[in-house]
Amino acid sequence: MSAPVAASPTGLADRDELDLGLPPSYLADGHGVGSWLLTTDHKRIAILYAVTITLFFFLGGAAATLVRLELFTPEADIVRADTYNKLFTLHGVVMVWFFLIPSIPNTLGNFLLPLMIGARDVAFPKLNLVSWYLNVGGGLLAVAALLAGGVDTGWTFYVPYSTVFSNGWVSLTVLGVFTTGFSSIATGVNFIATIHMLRAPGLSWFRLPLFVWAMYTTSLMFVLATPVLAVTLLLVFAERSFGLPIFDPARGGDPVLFQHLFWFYSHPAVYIMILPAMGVISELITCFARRRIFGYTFMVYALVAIAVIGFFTWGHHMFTSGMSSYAALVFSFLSFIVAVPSAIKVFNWTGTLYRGQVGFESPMLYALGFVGLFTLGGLTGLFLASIPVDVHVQDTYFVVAHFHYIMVGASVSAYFGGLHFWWPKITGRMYPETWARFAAILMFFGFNLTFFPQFIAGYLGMPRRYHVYPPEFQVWNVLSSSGAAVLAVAYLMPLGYLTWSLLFGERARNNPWDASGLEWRTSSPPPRDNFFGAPRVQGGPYSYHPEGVAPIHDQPRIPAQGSLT
Amino acid sequence: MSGAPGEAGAAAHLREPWSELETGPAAAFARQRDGATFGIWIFLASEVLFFAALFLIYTAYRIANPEAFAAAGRATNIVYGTLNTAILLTSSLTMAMAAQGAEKGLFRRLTLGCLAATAALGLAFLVVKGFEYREDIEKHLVPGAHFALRQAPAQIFFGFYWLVTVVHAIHLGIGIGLVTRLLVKGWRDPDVLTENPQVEVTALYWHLVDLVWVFLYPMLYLPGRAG
Amino acid sequence: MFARLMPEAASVQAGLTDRIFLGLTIVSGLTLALVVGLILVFAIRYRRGSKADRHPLPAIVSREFEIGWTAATIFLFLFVFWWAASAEIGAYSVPRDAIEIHVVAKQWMWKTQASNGAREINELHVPVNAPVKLILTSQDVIHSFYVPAFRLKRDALPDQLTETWFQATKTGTYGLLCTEYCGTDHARMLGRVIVMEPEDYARWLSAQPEGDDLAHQGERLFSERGCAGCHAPGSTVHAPDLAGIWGRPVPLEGGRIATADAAYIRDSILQPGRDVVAGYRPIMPSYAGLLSDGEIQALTAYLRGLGSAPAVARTPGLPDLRSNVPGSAPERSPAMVPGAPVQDRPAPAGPAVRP
Amino acid sequence: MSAGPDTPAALWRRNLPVWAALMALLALSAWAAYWPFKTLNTVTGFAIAGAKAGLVLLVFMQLRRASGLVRLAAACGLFWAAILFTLTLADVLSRLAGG
Repeated sequence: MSAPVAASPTGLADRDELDLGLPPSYLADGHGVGSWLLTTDHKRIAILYAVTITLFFFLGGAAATLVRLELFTPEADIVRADTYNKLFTLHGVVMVWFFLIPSIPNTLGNFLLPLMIGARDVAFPKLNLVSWYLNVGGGLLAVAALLAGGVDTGWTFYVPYSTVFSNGWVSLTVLGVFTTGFSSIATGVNFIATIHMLRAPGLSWFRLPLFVWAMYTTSLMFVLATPVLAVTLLLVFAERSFGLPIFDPARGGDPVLFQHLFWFYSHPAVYIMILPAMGVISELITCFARRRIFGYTFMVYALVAIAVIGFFTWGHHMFTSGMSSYAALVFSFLSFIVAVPSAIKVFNWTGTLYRGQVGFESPMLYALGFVGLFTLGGLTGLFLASIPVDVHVQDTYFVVAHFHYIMVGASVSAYFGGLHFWWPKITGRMYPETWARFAAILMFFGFNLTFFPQFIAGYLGMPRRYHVYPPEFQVWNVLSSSGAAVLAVAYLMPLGYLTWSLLFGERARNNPWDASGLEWRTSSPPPRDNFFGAPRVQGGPYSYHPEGVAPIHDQPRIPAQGSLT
Repeated sequence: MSGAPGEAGAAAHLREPWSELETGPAAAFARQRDGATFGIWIFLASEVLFFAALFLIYTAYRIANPEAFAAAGRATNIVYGTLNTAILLTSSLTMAMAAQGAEKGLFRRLTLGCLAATAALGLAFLVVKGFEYREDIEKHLVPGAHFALRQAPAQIFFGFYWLVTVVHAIHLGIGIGLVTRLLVKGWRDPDVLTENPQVEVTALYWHLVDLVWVFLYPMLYLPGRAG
Repeated sequence: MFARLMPEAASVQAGLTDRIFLGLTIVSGLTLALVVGLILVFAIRYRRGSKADRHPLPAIVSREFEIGWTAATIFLFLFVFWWAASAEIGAYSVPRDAIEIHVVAKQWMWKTQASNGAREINELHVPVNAPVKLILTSQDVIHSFYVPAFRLKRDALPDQLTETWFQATKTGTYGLLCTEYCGTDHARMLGRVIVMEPEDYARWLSAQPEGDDLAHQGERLFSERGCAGCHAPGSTVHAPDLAGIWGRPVPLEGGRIATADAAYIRDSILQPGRDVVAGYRPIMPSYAGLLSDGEIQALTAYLRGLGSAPAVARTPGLPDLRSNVPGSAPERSPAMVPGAPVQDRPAPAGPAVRP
Repeated sequence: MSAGPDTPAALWRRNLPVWAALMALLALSAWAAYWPFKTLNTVTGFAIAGAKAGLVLLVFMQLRRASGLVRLAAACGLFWAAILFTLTLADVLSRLAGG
């Protein structure tokens, strides 16, 4: 600790002062496996989640790599058809339920939510730990199914294929996802109660950072959508394992009903993945544009509107499924409506840059990339909401490209952006900025090279989940697979340099970005109890410049949002 | 009769992170209670969606196959069903009494007695359900090769019946476990139940399990009785 | 180059879909250009430390902007919805004179049967410029009938009927693909739609032979060799009814359960005394040496063709098919009725059966 | 909070009538199921279930005197269940009507 550290602009205690009798950081507060596996500290639980989702991310990524390798040529040359089917199922199940759904909420959310609202911890710390164990337990069941021989149903588990015809380990996988669903519900209950009950004095609803609002709306969807998935999967489990014929067409069961229930969860699940990302991006863009967010209240309303209307639109996954044409029209209409608040958010992020002091640190590169990728992903959503176009592109690579733009392009960019932004706070170390910028740019181009050709292949008629394909699609698949190679490198780079920074990175100041927000008003990394005194809040978020005045570079920040007593 | 509520009692039950609030222990404890109540209600809302999805499946299939569902409903045992509904409604009464007694913090014997009655009634429900299951199996009401009823969708009814009653029984079993836990704690330590948020949380969960059954009763036992 | 980016368009619906698609592409392109352009311009002009003018914004401007672009997006999206929905509604009613074609999907093949009698496998011949109505069902899992050149897709659901229609505008051969994931050979569940001039179509139609295949041979053997004497419904001899046993568990004397697969059927024909079905007497004679392997295969194909009805005794057509198609099930093609007497079922390409 | 002395007897006086009403509704429900009207029986059965649920919610679960926040949580569960029912049945019913 002898390295001289510049005093932080907040004038708060820095590491040098920490040695003078202040409590140790949460990382130093207890050692040994037990102090981690039995912790109720939201910050340590966030780290636990980060470790597990990283493992799952690279597991799912390995499956995707094999899929893309196989698709390099039209023929089957690397894996057999059954293996291929198991690979894309593994990729989908692992990425959706064990990486994307818990990614931002359970790592960044868990770490930051109490800090951002000035609380000591979440409302139910033990439940928080239980939630992690449920997630890990579910993940282990799913991995066990993989080791035992795999599953070939696709992540959608459509009946009657999953209940009667598939030869894979469907029951075990379904049980794993079922279990991890309760992890989501526990997290949702915890976050909602935390935000309602534990905000610091003075922190009214419309002073909350947008990330907190994003966590709130995400939790709402966790709580209200996940139980329906649990039931749906339970029914698949019961039908397969105990012969209870809920969806058996031969006995009058209706496979379309399964799809309704499945998508009642799984469409909101897309918003579960993207709302937290929107929250992260709002934090990043304001900080690196040194600008108050443009249209704060509209941003809040947009988040809430997406969360609520998102529940009304699931039917657009079923336009070709034999659903009634009247219901299809209703769902088409509602799907167009839900795009409006998303558009508002894009315009507001853009507006935030106007007359700012825009810097290009790596989190901002991720954020700017996010806005572009999210815009393209969102716009292609309009194609899928239009029934005639959807009939053509449903279950083709167009759909694959669309949801990867949202779930990977946007969501994962935001995750990496947030991870870099809060890395100094989480670990107390700085990462190598040049490497980080390079990775962010590489990721953006690798992503577009991977997935943009899939839009074209899809409109040309290449169906998804095809092990072999007609040769006229090869050019697009070669482009896509090459992009995937670039993307894989870009995803591996942060693993390298972030690990390096843990050991050799420069010590981080308390507020290296000079950002607003309560989480920056404590040490890096924070102590077990988060703050050295009880925070009080006197103003709104994003106080990067005085109200009614444009940001000026190097102007001393006014400590409007939080002050420690 | 002890455990005067107030500063001392509140401080004893205060937990992280509520203990860090910048208020006195009594106010912080009130906040902790509110938080627990609110939290369990969010969970109950989640449970409502869980059972709503099941009820939706029932509704859709019943509308599509009214005859088969009437025939299948006739095959269930309404005596067991009604008896079990009465048992659960009564257990809700005792649970409510226990929760309200503990809230006042004045009636330890009433609270303990009512908790014991609640757990006992829950067990009685499971015993009756067990008898009913045995009869159902004997009457070949398990979907599969030897199913008793002619119409194919009747198998869906009984698929639903078995699934939903087992899921409900699992919920009830968890409830019995929670109530027994409170009972043991309250038995050992006279003060522990006083104003303890866990009592209300358990009670609310118990009532929800009861409510689910209230709706299952007309779904499973009443169709087709008139025919 | 442009041709490489658009799939071939060979139906009335294709033109309509492409217009909406192009319209949306233009709108999306402009929006994307606007957003990306603004981001680039703002990011460069207002980069940190630049000399750009940074007067504060009046508060009122923000509110007006918000309301402005909210209204604009709502208006735009409603317009696109109206456009797409009206195209969709226009295609709801099938022309009355449409050729009706039943499509049966199964792992992993397409069977089509036109109302004029032509039966095909993985192929569909249709005349150009004539409306064609497809009535789809599946024998196992969900499949989806997809012809990219027609911009046409509709799922085929087991035990339910769905329908759609198209009108081809160009002669040629177009790919038919399955787009609902259906198991191992999903990617090989391909076919062709051949659009012909009306006179060529008529010539092709008249040249179609009556189909004969393994299952039909089996059906003939079933009555010629006397199987039907005992195993047909209504026989006076007490023997198990074989309709719908394929793939189902069979309770045996002594409490064991066997699965009615090819091996079991072969054993039952050759060594009937070994695995007697519970509740029946061992009266069946052995056919060892009386039936060739090929004949046993044909019988197996026939029994398999009788379907894997559920174990519950089910009369043909029950439960009622729920569908969007008017008319009761018996009025339609027998191929549409699960468990109905088989006249037209060749041996399926090995359906997956739960282990 | 109810007025009056807080004694076990007061608690019983508050809760026992609710229990009696629940039992009466249960008996009515079982009896009504045997009425010779088909649709009406179903409607009655679920209406009575709703009434019983209302009693349990308001009195036993104390929604009557709960905070607005708690009521909101309870209402959210019902509202989202209504979304699920309405939109799914919109499809299921129109398919049945068309078939």
